[in-house]
Amino acid sequence: MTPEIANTRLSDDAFAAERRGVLQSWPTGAAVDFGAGVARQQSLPESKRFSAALAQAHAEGRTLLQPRAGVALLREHTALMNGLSPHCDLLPTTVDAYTRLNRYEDAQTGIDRSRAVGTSLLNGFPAVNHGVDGCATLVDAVDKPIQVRHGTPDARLLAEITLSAGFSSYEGGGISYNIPYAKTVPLQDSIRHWQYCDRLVGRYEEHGIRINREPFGPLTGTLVPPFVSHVVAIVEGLLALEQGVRCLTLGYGQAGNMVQDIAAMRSLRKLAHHYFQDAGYDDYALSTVFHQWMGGFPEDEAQATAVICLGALAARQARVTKIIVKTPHEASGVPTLEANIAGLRATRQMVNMIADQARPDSADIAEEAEIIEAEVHAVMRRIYRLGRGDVAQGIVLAFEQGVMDVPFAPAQANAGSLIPVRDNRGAVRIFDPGNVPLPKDVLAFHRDKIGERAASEGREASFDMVVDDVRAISASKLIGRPAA
Amino acid sequence: MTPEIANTRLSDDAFAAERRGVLQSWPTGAAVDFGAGVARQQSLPESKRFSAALAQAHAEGRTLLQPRAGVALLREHTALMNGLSPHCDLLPTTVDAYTRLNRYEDAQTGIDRSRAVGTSLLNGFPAVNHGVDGCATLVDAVDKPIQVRHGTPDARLLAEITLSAGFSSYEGGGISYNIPYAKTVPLQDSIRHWQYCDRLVGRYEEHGIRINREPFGPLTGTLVPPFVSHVVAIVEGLLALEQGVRCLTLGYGQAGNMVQDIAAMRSLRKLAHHYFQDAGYDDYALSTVFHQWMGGFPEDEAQATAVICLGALAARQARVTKIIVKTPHEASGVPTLEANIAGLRATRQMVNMIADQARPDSADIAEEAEIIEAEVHAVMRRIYRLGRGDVAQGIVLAFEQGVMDVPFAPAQANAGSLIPVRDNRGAVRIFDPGNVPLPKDVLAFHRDKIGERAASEGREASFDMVVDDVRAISASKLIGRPAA
Amino acid sequence: MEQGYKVILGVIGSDCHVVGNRILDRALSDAGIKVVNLGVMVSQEEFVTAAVGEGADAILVSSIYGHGEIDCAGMRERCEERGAGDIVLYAGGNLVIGKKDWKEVEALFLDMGYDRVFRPSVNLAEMIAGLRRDIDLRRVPQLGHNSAAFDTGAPFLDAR
Amino acid sequence: MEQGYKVILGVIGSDCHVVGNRILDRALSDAGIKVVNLGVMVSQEEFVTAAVGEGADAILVSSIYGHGEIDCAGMRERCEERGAGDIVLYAGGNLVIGKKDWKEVEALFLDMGYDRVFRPSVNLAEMIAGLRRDIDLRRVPQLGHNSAAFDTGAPFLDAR
Ligand code: B12
Ligand code: B12
Repeated sequence: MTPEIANTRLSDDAFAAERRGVLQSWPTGAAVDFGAGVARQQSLPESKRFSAALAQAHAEGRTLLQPRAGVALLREHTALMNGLSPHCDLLPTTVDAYTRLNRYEDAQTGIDRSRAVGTSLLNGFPAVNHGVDGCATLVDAVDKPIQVRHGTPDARLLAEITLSAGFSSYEGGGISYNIPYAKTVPLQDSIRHWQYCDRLVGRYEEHGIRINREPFGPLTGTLVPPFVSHVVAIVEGLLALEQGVRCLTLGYGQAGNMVQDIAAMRSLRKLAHHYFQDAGYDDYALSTVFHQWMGGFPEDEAQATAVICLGALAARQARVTKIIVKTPHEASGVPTLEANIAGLRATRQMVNMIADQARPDSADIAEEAEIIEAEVHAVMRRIYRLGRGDVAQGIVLAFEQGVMDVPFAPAQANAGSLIPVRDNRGAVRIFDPGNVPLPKDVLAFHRDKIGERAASEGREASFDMVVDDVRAISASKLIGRPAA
Repeated sequence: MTPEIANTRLSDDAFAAERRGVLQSWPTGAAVDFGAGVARQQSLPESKRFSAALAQAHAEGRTLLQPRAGVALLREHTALMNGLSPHCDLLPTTVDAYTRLNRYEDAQTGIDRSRAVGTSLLNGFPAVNHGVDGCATLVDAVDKPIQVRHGTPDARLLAEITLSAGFSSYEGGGISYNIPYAKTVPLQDSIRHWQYCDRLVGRYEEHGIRINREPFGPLTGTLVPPFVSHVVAIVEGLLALEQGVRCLTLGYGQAGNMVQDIAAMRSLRKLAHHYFQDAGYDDYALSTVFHQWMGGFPEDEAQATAVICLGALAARQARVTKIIVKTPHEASGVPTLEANIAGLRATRQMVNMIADQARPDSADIAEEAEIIEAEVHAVMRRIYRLGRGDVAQGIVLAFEQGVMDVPFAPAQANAGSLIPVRDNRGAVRIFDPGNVPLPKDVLAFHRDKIGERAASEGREASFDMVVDDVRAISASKLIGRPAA
Repeated sequence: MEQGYKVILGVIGSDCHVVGNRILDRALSDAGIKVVNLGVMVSQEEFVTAAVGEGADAILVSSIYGHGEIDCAGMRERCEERGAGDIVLYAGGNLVIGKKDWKEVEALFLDMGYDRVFRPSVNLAEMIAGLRRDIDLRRVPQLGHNSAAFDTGAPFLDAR
Repeated sequence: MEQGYKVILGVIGSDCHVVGNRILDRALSDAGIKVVNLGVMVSQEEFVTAAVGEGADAILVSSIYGHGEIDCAGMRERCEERGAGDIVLYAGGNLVIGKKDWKEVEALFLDMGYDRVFRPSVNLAEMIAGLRRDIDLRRVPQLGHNSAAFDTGAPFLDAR
């Protein structure tokens, strides 16, 4: 069945009609006014514009740092942002998990109970409940560009509220904020809802306001082969460009093998330009973001800091524009301000120490990049074929048929047949491609690499090996070898 | 004037005569008995033999971790060792600074006052004062190989006591424990005293007891060009081999630029084998040790951990046998057990994560290794010429004439005319060679590299730049750039 | 005597973290325990309905994302309402917001009526051994032949 | 009015750490202060003899290696014995063993008779400005025209 979706720009009428419903879906929507939002964005100083910070860093070859952080109450959240600000370049506002699922009443319960007990009981900042005024107060109170970071399949109201309050960057996408974050949301619904968000950003762009958009790169953060997240990033980029977005940051979550991670960042830039330009776009700004290790962390804070440092190193060696920074509390829970600062300081120190050092280059990196490119091309080709040229239709069908498949994803829209495992050097390889149409030689390459590991461990590759890999970093290893 | 020293094996008679004086120099010397020492060493289980642990790690391609630690009192020191043991592979016993200068009475004051106030007022373990019995109690109480780490120009009595108590590795050397650690000790004296120590180790070796010997690689830890520490390591290796030492670990202190650090470790192994075999030795075991950053640390613990992690990474990438691990307290003071464990855990995590990853190799690394080799050959050639074939005489004359020259050394025996500075990528270069006879093309290479940096910073290279470099890591940078 | 063990497994609330759930499923199944895995984003209602419908011996609730304190409260009461007040009830994961003192977290969830509470670093093999014993004990509540093993609380179930 | 400043600089005891000493020498000299640098491993006797012999305005004692508590005690008394009881006496570095509470360390050394005590992270430019003022104050002890700047102790001299 052909999905009811197409990669075409939403018409002004359709958008307007939809908009009314969105703004009525929760009381705080009433305060949103597009003209006022534009005026407010115009009034922001350059120092609070995300796109400007990214452009400058890109031009100067610098790498910016951004933490994750969000708490339930406005005052506490503002204090948190201002505590982080001296240690980072870009501010986040991580949104709580109820808001992500549009459960604003539960979010309200969380706010109320947090007020009562005097500590945040929410895992993020419930921006919709705080409304335009609350968010604007926040934006006014901070001194750096600030972004909405979440995981929301239907993020339309959140976008309306936060952008009109002066946030200048918006994370997410119809695939990357569904597959890893949702269970039963149909993919075409989340894509359609994100077309709305992108169109909203496009409208700001048309009014001279550049809002940065960042598809969520790491997906499930767990043994995601680079080509998988690259395809998502490229497709979400294409969808965003079509709606008028012009400032994109594409992301990737550290896989742990440095050669593969550097190759991944290199190929991501190249592939994105390739597909964007093929689709006829040439007036966009592209930057990159590297997420420090997104899988399970070690509980010990010193060990966690080492994981953070390896990420900082790979990111800087790959010359990314931005790093999303983890904290030594990662394995335990939402970090304190202090833990967040520790992560930022360690990252800054590492980045600074290697900032001017030679950018690694080697035959391994080139080979790895070629593999990734071959994989992405194979899958993109099939997506376009499935969608008969329409990437929105294509991606929905691709997920339906397991042509695209994200490991360890909770979404029913995802097949879950692709099985990754590490090779003998720790690179993420394809143990079972499921239905993903990877070229034969590429699959043979993966098989050989996995074979090397199996031989060196004296055991067959199997799902046990995968489980060992998932738990390895927490157990102080990259590769889940059998106990010696 | 020809120095009264020669690289020849001490005769048994001369050794015996000297020995009487050494053992009488402080009351605890009386308890030393060589036969008893051999018997005790023989009784040690394999698991406490340093040489065995190194040989096994070398064979398996593993990298061992060793902390630094020492406190005034025996019971506290034993507890410290047992606290560290689960987190490391090799134990240290860092000796206090009074003992290093043979000021055993001051050490005794330190012990007594430490007892009185209930906390260590000494910066290490006063092994001579604790005597053979005290040290033997310690060795018995621990479960890993244990080494004496110090900085003692005349370490003869310390060696007699600790080796006869069961320590199975002994750090130091006549150059590396004089130039960075002393002020007025003539170089030929310290070399002569270390010939004694090496001869003592040689005698154990002849009795079937292999004691590991480790020249102190990092010297002053401050902008030391690799060739400088390599020459010292090679010369001390040659001096030790001549006295019968057969198990050597040569060291190097992280300079901060990864290409240079990896090249340094690679060339160190190669050069050592070259000179040792040229001198007719082929029956020795050689391993390597990498010291995490030995210069001033950042005060912040997260930043310090990042410095530690960069060292761990470079060390493992260079496939060294052993890493000497720093702690997040480095900038502040002698670390607590907890801080030491944190350093070890971070290091272990980093080493484990990259253990199986590809060993970096590149044209840069090869070029850097070639430069280092050319430098070492040029200086070694001159040393041999000055000593008319005798490396002991040669090195004394070389220091006298500034042919060998260690940056930032306190010793009057050192010229201090060589001035290092970082280049635009952070590698340590020669700004002024002083009297060190480096080849013209090598000097031109350094000049060009420094020129690149000067141009990029828009200032002339000068001692100010050097000062900026010295303080850079503490200020979160590798290179001391002018404030932007 | 040879009786099977059947458990309901799931991640409660709006929580999407599925990796631990998959690993728990695998570990329990490998140990011969029958697992009814409800996956992520499971409501209390769904847990209890499944438990009653399947006649399960235990419910293993995961909460990873931090809202456990809100999402997990009232579960025991809901079981009681549905006549399963006696079922073995476990909770585990990153149960509250932030890095909190474990003793407090454990007390909070024991108070809510969970029989045992687990941190992320739990040793699964030991947890499963304990689970069997807990289920056995409920089956023959009078016997209590090896109840001594449980007198001291659950620290041995935890890796740290 | 234009009077020079002359200080004795050195690292006390058995301490070999010379890097900070070289940097202090450079910073003081660059600021136009005459430095008599005794280098490392300087005894109290050597410090005081040099101060008296050179007619110095201040002694700047470094202790980096941790034995400062033992090595630095009694320095003020020794100055007094030699008729220089009034000299400006500074101490700085990693003054004690381990990472200790700074307030305690500072109090310990102020008690010993040091006028100011500095941690490694001291801002040298500010320290030098303060040094000039301290010397000026000793020179015209009655005047005290800008002594207010010193009422609050020395925290402003410290980078942290
Ligand atoms: C991967 C990951 C993600 C992925 C999840 C992908 C997916 N769909 O599974 C993504 C990126 C999507 C994600 C999103 C979010 N995450 Co998240 N995530 C993680 C991370 C890094 C690893 C989790 C993991 O997979 N671990 C590996 C598995 C094997 O371990 P496990 O989950 O702990 O499960 C084991 C044990 O806990 C135990 N166990 C679990 N349940 C039970 C139950 C019983 C009965 C027993 C006996 C044992 C048991 O056994 C399991 C198997 O060994 C953790 C931090 C960490 N642990 O390092 C944060 C973490 C869990 N996330 C967190 C948060 C807050 C979120 C978000 C809300 C975003 C945000 N605000 O930062 C969203 C969630 C939105 C939502 N609706 O749920 C927080 C939770 C904070 C807290 N509790 O205080 C954590 C701890 C990070 C942090 N320190 O802030 N996350
Ligand atoms: C390099 C170094 C060495 C080199 C020294 C080479 C040399 N000859 O100079 C070597 C390897 C030889 C060495 C040896 C030892 N070291 Co060491 N070393 C260091 C290290 C890493 C850096 C020191 C440095 O050069 N810093 C850079 C300079 C610019 O900074 P600075 O020395 O702090 O000086 C500045 C300030 O302190 C201040 N300042 C200093 N004095 C004064 C005085 C006044 C009046 C003022 C205003 C300011 C001021 O201004 C200076 C310039 O900015 C430090 C740790 C660190 N800081 O990271 C440990 C450290 C100083 N060493 C230490 C120790 C204990 C030793 C040893 C005893 C070995 C051991 N047990 O570990 C031996 C010393 C033997 C001896 N006889 O002294 C300890 C001291 C512990 C303590 N106080 O609790 C430290 C802190 C490491 C640690 N955390 O354990 N060391």
